[in-house]
Amino acid sequence: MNQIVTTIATSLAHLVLVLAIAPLVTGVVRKTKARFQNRRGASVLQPYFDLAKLFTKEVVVSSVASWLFQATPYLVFGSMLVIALLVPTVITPVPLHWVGDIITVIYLFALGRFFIALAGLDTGSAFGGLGSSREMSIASIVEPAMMLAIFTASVTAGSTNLSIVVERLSASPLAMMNPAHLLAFAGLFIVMIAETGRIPVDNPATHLELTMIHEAMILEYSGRYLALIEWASQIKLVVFLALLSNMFFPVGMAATWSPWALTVGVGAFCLKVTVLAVIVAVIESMNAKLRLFRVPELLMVAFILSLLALILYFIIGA
Amino acid sequence: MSTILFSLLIGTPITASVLCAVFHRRRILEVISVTSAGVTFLWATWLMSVVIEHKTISSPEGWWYADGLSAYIAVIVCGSALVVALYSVGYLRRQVRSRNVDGRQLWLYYLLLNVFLFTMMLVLISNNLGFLWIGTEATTLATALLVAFYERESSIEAAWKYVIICSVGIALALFGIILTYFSALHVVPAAGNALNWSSLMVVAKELDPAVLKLAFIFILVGFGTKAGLAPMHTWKPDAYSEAPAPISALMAAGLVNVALYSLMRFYILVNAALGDGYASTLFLVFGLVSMGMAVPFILLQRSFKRLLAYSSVEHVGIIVFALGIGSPLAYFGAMLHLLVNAIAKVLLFLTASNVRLAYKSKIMRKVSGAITVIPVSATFLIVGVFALTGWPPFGAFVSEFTIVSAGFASGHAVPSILFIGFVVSIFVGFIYYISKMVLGTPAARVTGGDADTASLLLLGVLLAALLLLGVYIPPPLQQCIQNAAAVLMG
Amino acid sequence: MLIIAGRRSPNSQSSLNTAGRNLGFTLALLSSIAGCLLSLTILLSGAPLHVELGQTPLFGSLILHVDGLSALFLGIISLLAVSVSVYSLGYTKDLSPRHAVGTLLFLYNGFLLSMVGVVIAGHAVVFLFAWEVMSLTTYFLISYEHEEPAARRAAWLYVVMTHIGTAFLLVMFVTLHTYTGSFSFDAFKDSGSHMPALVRSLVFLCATVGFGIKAGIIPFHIWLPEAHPAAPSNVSALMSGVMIKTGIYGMVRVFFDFLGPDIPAWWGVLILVVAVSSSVLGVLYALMEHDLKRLLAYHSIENIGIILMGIGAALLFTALGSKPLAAIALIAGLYHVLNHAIFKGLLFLGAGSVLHATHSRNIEDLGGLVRKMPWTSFFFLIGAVAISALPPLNGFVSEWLTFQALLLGFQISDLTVKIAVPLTVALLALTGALAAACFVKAFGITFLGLPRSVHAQTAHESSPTMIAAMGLLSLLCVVFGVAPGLVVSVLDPLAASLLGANISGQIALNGGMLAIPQSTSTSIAPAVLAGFLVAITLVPISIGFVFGGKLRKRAAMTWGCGLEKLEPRMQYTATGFSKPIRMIFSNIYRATHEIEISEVSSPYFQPEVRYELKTESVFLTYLYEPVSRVVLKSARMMRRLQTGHLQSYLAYIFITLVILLLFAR
Amino acid sequence: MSPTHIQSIGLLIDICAAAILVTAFLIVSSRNLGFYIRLFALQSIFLGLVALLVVIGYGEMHILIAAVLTIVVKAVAIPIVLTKMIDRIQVQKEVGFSINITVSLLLCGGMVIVADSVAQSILAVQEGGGSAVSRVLSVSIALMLIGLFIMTTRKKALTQIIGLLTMENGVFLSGLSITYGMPLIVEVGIFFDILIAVLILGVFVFRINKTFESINIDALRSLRH
Repeated sequence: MNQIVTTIATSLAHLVLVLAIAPLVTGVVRKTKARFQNRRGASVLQPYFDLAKLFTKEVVVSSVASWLFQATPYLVFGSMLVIALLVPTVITPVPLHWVGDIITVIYLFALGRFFIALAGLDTGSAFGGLGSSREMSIASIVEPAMMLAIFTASVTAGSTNLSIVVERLSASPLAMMNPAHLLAFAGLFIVMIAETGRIPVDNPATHLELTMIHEAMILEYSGRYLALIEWASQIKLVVFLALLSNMFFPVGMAATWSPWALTVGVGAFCLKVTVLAVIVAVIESMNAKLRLFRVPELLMVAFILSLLALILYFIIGA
Repeated sequence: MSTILFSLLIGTPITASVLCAVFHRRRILEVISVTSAGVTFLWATWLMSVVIEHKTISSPEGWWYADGLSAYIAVIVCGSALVVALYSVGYLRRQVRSRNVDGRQLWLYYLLLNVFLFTMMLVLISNNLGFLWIGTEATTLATALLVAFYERESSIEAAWKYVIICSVGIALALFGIILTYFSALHVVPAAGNALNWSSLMVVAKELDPAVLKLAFIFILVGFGTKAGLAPMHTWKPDAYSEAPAPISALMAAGLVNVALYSLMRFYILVNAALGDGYASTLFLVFGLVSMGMAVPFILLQRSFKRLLAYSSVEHVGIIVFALGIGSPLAYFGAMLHLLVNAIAKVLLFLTASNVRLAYKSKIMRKVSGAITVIPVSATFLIVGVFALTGWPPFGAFVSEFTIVSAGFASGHAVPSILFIGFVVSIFVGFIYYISKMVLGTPAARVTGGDADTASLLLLGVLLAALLLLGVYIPPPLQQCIQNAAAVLMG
Repeated sequence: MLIIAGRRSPNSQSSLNTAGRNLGFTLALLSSIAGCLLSLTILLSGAPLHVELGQTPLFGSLILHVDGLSALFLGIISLLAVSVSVYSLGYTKDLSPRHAVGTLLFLYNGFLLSMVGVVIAGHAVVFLFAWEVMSLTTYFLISYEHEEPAARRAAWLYVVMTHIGTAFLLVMFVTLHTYTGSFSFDAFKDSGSHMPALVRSLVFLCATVGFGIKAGIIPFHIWLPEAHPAAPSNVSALMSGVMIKTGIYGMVRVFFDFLGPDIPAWWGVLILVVAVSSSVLGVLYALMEHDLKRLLAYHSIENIGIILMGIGAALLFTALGSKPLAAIALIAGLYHVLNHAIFKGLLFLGAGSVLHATHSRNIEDLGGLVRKMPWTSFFFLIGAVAISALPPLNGFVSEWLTFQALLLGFQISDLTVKIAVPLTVALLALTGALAAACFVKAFGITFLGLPRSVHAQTAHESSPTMIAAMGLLSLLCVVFGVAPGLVVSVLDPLAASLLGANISGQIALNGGMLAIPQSTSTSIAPAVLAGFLVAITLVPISIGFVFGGKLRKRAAMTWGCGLEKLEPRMQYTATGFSKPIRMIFSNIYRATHEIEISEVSSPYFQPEVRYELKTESVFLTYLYEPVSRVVLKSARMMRRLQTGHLQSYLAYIFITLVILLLFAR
Repeated sequence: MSPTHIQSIGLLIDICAAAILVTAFLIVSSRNLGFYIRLFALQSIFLGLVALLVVIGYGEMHILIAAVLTIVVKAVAIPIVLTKMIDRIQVQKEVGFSINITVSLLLCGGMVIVADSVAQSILAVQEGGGSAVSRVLSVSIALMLIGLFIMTTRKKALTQIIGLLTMENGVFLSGLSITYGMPLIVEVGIFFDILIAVLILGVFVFRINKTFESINIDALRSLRH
């Protein structure tokens, strides 16, 4: 009986951690971008205040939209939380690792994307349709690339269970250096940029219909719904960074539940996430947004990279 | 007892034709023809039961002879003649009502119908090969005027071609018979019965092989022309499309079987004499050639009666192919296919005539949406086409499946695959045209209605028979087929 | 034998007597329930049912033999038949009186009986019998509304293709007969060993082509997108739900049951290649379709591809000797057969209700149906989520199993596996993503936004029986998604019996959790996952209350770029939606556009612009049309033989005689 | 019958057979329809003579009736019917050809050679090189082939009847040569059939003439494919 209680407690703690950190990471990214545009930029905590403000505001719902429009925010947020539960951030043996594995995580992302796209179409505005169509076509290449990249890592560990993979890789960090893993990391990095809607693929900060993909779908949302969706995309960014860091550089993760190992784990996690966030921000400010029909070529590069990684791994048989 | 039976078998149709010659009123002509066909059918079934008891019966002086094979084909021929006679009554009344046919033509029709039945019976029960030839020639002459019944330009042309080609074929067959007679002359002492099939069978081993091979070539070309085997089939599409529908049905179901019967008689003789290598390869080749020749003409065709004629060429090819394989299973398949083909041909020719009467045209482009105009005949037509092309619930599938498995079992794998290829491509052609005719919306105003309920009932019975044969072969019928196949084994 | 009772239906031509129609469909309902019970008893008890139909002179005794595999397929057929029969009660109520409902009933029941016959046949002749009767009844069902030329052409194309397929099956069964001496399936069992290798490969190829045509794999798929939309919706649900599965049943029966254990590796590779091309091309063509039922038909091709990935992998792994892997692959394939039958049936029934309500299949002029047909759109959404393999539902579980089976392929060190498996995994992932995109388009454009035409505005909710049927199927989607343990525990002994080795227990099923011991505790617990998804959504609601208090909502018009009223024409269209994907995969589509701008006298008037897009169907133009052109040209050449001259006919006889005299001496 | 007697009978038979072959060649080479019928009558007379010689030479009494029938039916009755037909339908005598005469004559020569080789292979079987009359077999096969050739190349309906009758004569001659004629009833039956065939063909010629205004076979080409 207490075994169940502990798993619930630990997973709740895990959840709170991710929820808390998510806006902070987005704040860090925006701060670095501002710095690059040599302006001071809002404080790192600004996303928290935005969310709080949005929660109190009144929700405006389009008369055209159906029940789907109002259910999507909750569903998207929920699926992001479930992903957060499954992805190891601080501690390797994630309490609920037996519930789902990598493929579940990827398809949960797809579930979220599916409903946001439908919500975009639901309002009947041209922008929603524009966003959904671009989102789904980009996803149709991103998803396989993501799968292949992660499969390379999981195949080395012999199972697709995330905790097992991270455990095996952390046990032998040197194994990380073979070419297959580097290719997979590069592929996954491009996938991360596309998936979370960062600059080279999609511009998160704009409302100009030519460039926005993710923003177009949630154009009609306001108030609490907008807050939930914003927060969900922030969690998504954190989860992706966690995946990137833990799957390929699992150094410093806590192996046991001892308080000391936990603090080291949290510290290492925060460090890695901030470093990656800064890298993302640097890339974002250095590149201009790609033309929409150049994006598939970039994504095709990611797909080929991950496919090569998998085949390379199979041929060389590391 | 055998003489009575034989004389009855020939006597009934000949007396009926004499009576028809005398009386000219329609009512009487109809009654005579139907009763004569019915009674002859009765004698045929009686002959069959007699043959089942003691294998073969022949008349004392040796003129007439009947065994499992001839009795089986006699029953099929008389059966189809009865159905055709019954249908002709309704058909001709309708023609008379729409003033296509006058009194004289009606009289000529019934007279020649009975003569035709008489000549077919003559062939089936004659032991003497000369009589066999005379009967076959007589069938050509009897049907010649029937083919030219409507006195249109095209039917005269068809009749002329029919008579000329068949007479040439039959003349070659006569030379073949003379050669067989010659090969038997130095063996059979009494000149009289050297031509009797039964005596020839007894002495088959000592017949001279070289002359017999030559004779079989002439017989194959001669009776092949009569049966409509390919390269000699050219008269069949013209004759079947121009003759009145009941007559082309009787030709497709009766005359083809009679011609095949003569081919089988010589096939058994040659197999007994030479061992079955020689004749069966010839049959295999001609069977496949006939099926192959039918394919292009069915894929691209304008008139649906010619479509059915080419299907008859194909089915003759199937039966000859099955005979060519030579194993007992193949013979059973061939005999079953004989029966199924006869029923299917009669059914489809008569349904096609209903369509022709309703739409007043043979050209398939003009016929569409028949399912709404003449629903019952249209359903018979499309379901009948599935039956004809060998789809399972119907009998043709069982016989074709037997033939193919016999072909594979006896090592003819590649020809059997060709066989399946031809059957499938013919189905493609058939269903393309028939679905265009039956489905869709009817073109301009179509006045002609469907045939009277009696004929439709008749067609329904035929379709039910086909369905029954596909699902379950009743034991007595199975016994007859086994008998016929045993005779084929020689 | 209740099934045969179901077959006896009132063939009353009068289309008005609702009693006759209800009786007919309820009989079909009862017989399919009986079918389900029969299959369950056999599956659970494991004892095959053996029935002797009777002795025939030619083919020995006709046998009906229902073992595990046929019981599974019998169950699937009956399951879908139950819901479709309920659906048909409502669907056929106001079919136009011109079509006699009596014939529809007669054909419908015949179709059901023949499909059941195919699956429970234990004898080659009975199998072919049921197989062809199935094609026959489907032919008449497709040409049921035979007014439109498209339906006639589809019916013709269908019946020709299946008949060619049956020709291959005939060759296969007769070759098996020549090597085993009898027609019964028991004699065929493991008959692969005493056949020479060449003949065995020939039998394999005939089976692949014969069953492939019925299953609609890529090179032979052209009849499928024509035939399914033409048939009435309840029948097309059955056709694409279960009829194409009889092809899969045939393949599994011949590959694993008949052709025995030692299988060459190239078989598996061939099936994998076919599977991959079917799934990718199937989904790509589906993306370009704007006719709802054609879109679903193309998706059937895609899902058949996914099933064949499982079966192909199973073949490859048995050839390379690792039985447990093959078992997992086979279970994945068979599980996807069940799932596809359910959600494809559901989607087709949904499409049928949409067609029934709006009399238009083109999604370009639908839209906004979610308010007019709430229940249908909800069930269609569940079907869409299931087919895109999204987590809580059944599509996800079977695709997860297929992924696991393929990924375990790395344990085998054979080179072909090393190349085949990663490519298959990549393309399966691509298919999954594209399927999700396609169904966002299908659901979004059809049901969401503003109605684009009068039809859509005047749509009305379908009748209760139709909704009940769809409800039942969506419930099944959820149940098989959440509790895969039920299905896998049934499939496991079945895979064990087929693959010879006892590999039961490969998939540990502790507490609704699917674990694959092969790869150290990889597992998913769909039940818990679904529970989490529902429970977790409470968290945002509570957070919302905590931070923002009671939710205050206000309705307002969607932002129409400043125009005062949002026009339906301003919405995204299906063509627009799929344009980016068309750009990405342009070399596969080779799309051609035609834009006509009408001449306008003065610049003040708006010229009328007509935009027409056509994607080239590659197989039709480069494979089927050339073949038919060659055949017809040679036929036209041969036809000239019948010249009409009497002289030439006599010359033919003369030449035949001379040739015979020369050669046959 | 003394052997020398048989010798002379054999000689006479050879002469008649040669005469028959000559008439056949004349038919092939001539253009005039009326001339065809007279040549056919001549041919049938020679055929009757051969039958009579066989009766005298080999004492096969049943052939006598066949010989008489040949002369009566084929030499007299049929030519009368055919000439009456020509007068009734005023067909112009000219006969259209599809191959010119020289080529057809060459072909007929070739056919005689082929017929001879076939006859030898048949007769080789018989011990003692066969009787005098069996040498006639090659002539009869040649007659058959020429008859078929006439039907294939001539364009007039009447010439086709004559071609058919020449073929029948060839078959009858072959019957005579190798089997001394068929049993009586069969011979009578064959004659009866041929007679009816000619009558029916005559009826058809009248109908063709009535509907097509000419008896040229080229008009009969509407039924194709």
